[in-house]
Amino acid sequence: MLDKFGIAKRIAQELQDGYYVNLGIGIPTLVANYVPEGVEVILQSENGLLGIGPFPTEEQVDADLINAGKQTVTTTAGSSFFDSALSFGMIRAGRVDLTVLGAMEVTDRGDIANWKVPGKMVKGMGGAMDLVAAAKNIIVAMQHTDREGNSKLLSACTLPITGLKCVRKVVTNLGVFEITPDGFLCTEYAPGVTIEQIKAATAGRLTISPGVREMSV
Amino acid sequence: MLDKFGIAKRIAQELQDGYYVNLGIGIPTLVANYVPEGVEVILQSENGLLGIGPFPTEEQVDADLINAGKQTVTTTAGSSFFDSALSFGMIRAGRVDLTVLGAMEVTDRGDIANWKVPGKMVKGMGGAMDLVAAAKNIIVAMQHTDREGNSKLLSACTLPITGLKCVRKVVTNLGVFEITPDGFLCTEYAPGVTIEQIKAATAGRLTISPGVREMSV
Amino acid sequence: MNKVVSNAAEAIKDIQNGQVLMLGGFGLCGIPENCINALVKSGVKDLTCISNNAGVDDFGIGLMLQTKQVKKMIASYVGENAEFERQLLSGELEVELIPQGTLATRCMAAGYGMPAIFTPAGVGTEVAEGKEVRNFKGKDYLLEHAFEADFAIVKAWKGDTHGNLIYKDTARNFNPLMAMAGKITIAEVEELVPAGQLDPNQIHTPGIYVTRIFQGVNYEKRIEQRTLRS
Amino acid sequence: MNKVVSNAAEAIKDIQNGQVLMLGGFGLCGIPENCINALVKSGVKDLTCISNNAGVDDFGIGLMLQTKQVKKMIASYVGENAEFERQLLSGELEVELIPQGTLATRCMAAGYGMPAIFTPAGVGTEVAEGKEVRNFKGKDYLLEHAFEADFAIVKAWKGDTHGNLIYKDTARNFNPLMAMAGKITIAEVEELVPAGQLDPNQIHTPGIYVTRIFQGVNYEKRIEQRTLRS
Repeated sequence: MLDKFGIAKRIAQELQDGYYVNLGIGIPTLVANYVPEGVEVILQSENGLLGIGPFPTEEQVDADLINAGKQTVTTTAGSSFFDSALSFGMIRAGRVDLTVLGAMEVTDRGDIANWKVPGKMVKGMGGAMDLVAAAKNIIVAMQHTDREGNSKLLSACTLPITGLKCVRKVVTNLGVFEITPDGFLCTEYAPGVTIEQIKAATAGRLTISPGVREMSV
Repeated sequence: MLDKFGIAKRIAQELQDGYYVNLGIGIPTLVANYVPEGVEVILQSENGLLGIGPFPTEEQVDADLINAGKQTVTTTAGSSFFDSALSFGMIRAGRVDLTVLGAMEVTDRGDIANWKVPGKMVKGMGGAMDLVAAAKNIIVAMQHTDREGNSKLLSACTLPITGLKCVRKVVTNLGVFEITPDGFLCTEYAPGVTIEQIKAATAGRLTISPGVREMSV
Repeated sequence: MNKVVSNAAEAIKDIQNGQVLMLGGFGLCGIPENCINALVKSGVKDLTCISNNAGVDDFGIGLMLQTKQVKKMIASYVGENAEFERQLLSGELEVELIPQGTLATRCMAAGYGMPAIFTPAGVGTEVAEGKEVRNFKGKDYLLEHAFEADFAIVKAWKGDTHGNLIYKDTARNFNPLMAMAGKITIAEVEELVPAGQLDPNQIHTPGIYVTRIFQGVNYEKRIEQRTLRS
Repeated sequence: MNKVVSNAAEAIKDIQNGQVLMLGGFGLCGIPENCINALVKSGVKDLTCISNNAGVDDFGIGLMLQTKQVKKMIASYVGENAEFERQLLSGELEVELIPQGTLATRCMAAGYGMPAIFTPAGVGTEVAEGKEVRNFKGKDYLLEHAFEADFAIVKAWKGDTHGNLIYKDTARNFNPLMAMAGKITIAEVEELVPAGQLDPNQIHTPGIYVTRIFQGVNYEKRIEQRTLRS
């Protein structure tokens, strides 16, 4: 079974040289720590930055330079700043190659819920609805089940929808799942996890790929 | 009767301090030469410049700095460059205070035809249709009649329309005409021109303002 | 050409109760600190505020919530703000949540004279309720209307006496979009220079969009998440 | 990250007969001279060209008209170009004239992922024929669709190896809009520098939109109307 770092490591294998990537808050952010050798990716921050660098040193801290999580950051060589309309414009136009998001629920058709829990204080969707509606390649990074052990891979969302039919792949602590016309297709299982465990923990339609293999992380 | 310089001089009286102004090719361009004392206007060039300055000296000529008539120009202090979408965006959003255009025909409802003559080579509308559809204050500068003596102030355009109900005022060699629900309202006549001359030369609905007076240019 | 005013109080003095304001900034980054403070002092109330966020309890728009000057908040993310939550639950404050890209693009639409835009954001969600859905080439989009705001209040890094603005880094965010979108646009800048001193090739907001400009004072520029390299 | 190509011939080598190209520039100002010359040499034909103008007889897109490589021209103003007129009258060349602001905004729409925009330009004119008219708040607008272009070919002043671009003065015009709008975007620049040398706060076109970039040579920058102070 993977921890959150393992999930991030596995997703990092999806990165290709020259990719423009938007990483959501939480596990997705960790993906930046595992960019493969020889691969250069450019991170997009939807508040208006291409080329997010590492966190700053004490001397570099600049209140005018933050990421979408409102954390102080730096820039990399070749970075650029722009306004929020252009930022979401490039997302909407499919120019971002890969978007990695957390989620509370994903369905076997690729629907996603990740912005609101009824009865809890609503904080807002921020850029989540724009990202899921427009990004051309969305991978969800999340735990396979919630704290009560309920599957988060469902046939229909129980929580308010963020976007429909948009997720392409889900990487959980148990495995890798592509969204196909037949529902979730398990292509990899995490080390130490059995297919039976995955079947038991998945509520949506699930197919096991004939070529399923143990994840290499 | 006014010559083209007189028409430009009269239109220049419409300029107010702080106005952003778009001047079309021909007589409208001449308006820039008669900006009243103490009035500062900023000229917009729809190819992407606010703050058109005078023509350059030999040393200043720069192929990258032209106006919408493709003439080499300079900039004034406080100028800015931008792309063509923003240029027409600010026009469309009504941020340009005054637009001065030439025309082949204007109707008593404010329709204008100025881009195409059937049977002649069509060169295109350029920015004319955008300007007339969106500018909030359009003054037409033109001769009252064509070379054959036919009125250019009509009840309906005979030439292909550039825009409907958009012209607010017409300044011709014979006088000043506001577009009102009753058609052309003559508020001023040019020096040496009689009301009878104006009536004879105007085909559209025409009213003479009770306060009509001789133009002071 | 007389856009320069002496300070925030003068810049905002004709803002009336019940008007619609746009306020630039993302989180606490690039917010018009001086104007927010002046609005708090002015006591103007029943405002509708369009801003990506609502500040924190004791900074940014949060200050205007403390004084109950805001009737309605239109935002994409309202974050951690206890007073905001209290007013929302008690029904004192009305809130409309809008996807961030839609919020930005509805500002841009106003600045470009476009009455409405199409975006896929929110299709199939509660954001789509009551909205027109239209399919282009197999994909559904929502019709979203341009904002109309009485005032846009923005913060820039440098500005000149003609109202030309340059923003710094990610403090740009919504500022240039809102600067284009207000019926009246007020810009506060860290450094105000005479027209002619800024490179015309590097202006982010042309002065035509800016009605009033002043040099702000005492910028705190509070940081929400001070994250350092380990 | 490998966007840099050695020259125009390499940059345009996969452009196929019958494809749709956007070409930046206003008049002869800011046109991609190197790529146009390479296209002429390549002999690729039946092209649809979207560009504000069509050059003059012996410069700019006019060169591609001489060689009859252009099947259709989409422009706002085709100016003085005898060969253009001859081909148009003989039926060899198809022409679609579009208001300049509509042309610009349809490029922008593509770059922003917006399938269509509304503009009042052309309402009540022959441009409106066959188009959807929609009234917003008492004013009529035409629905105009985003362009789809196989290639956008633009000219910038400075660029870096990540594809970030800065334009100079009014040579900006349509270039940044088209740079955002092509399925593949080719940028030629007067000066190509390593990533990190351009100020990130002053980039006009972020590199994400640029597929290929190269440093152009021998820019003629012909002037159409050389007007001097008297």
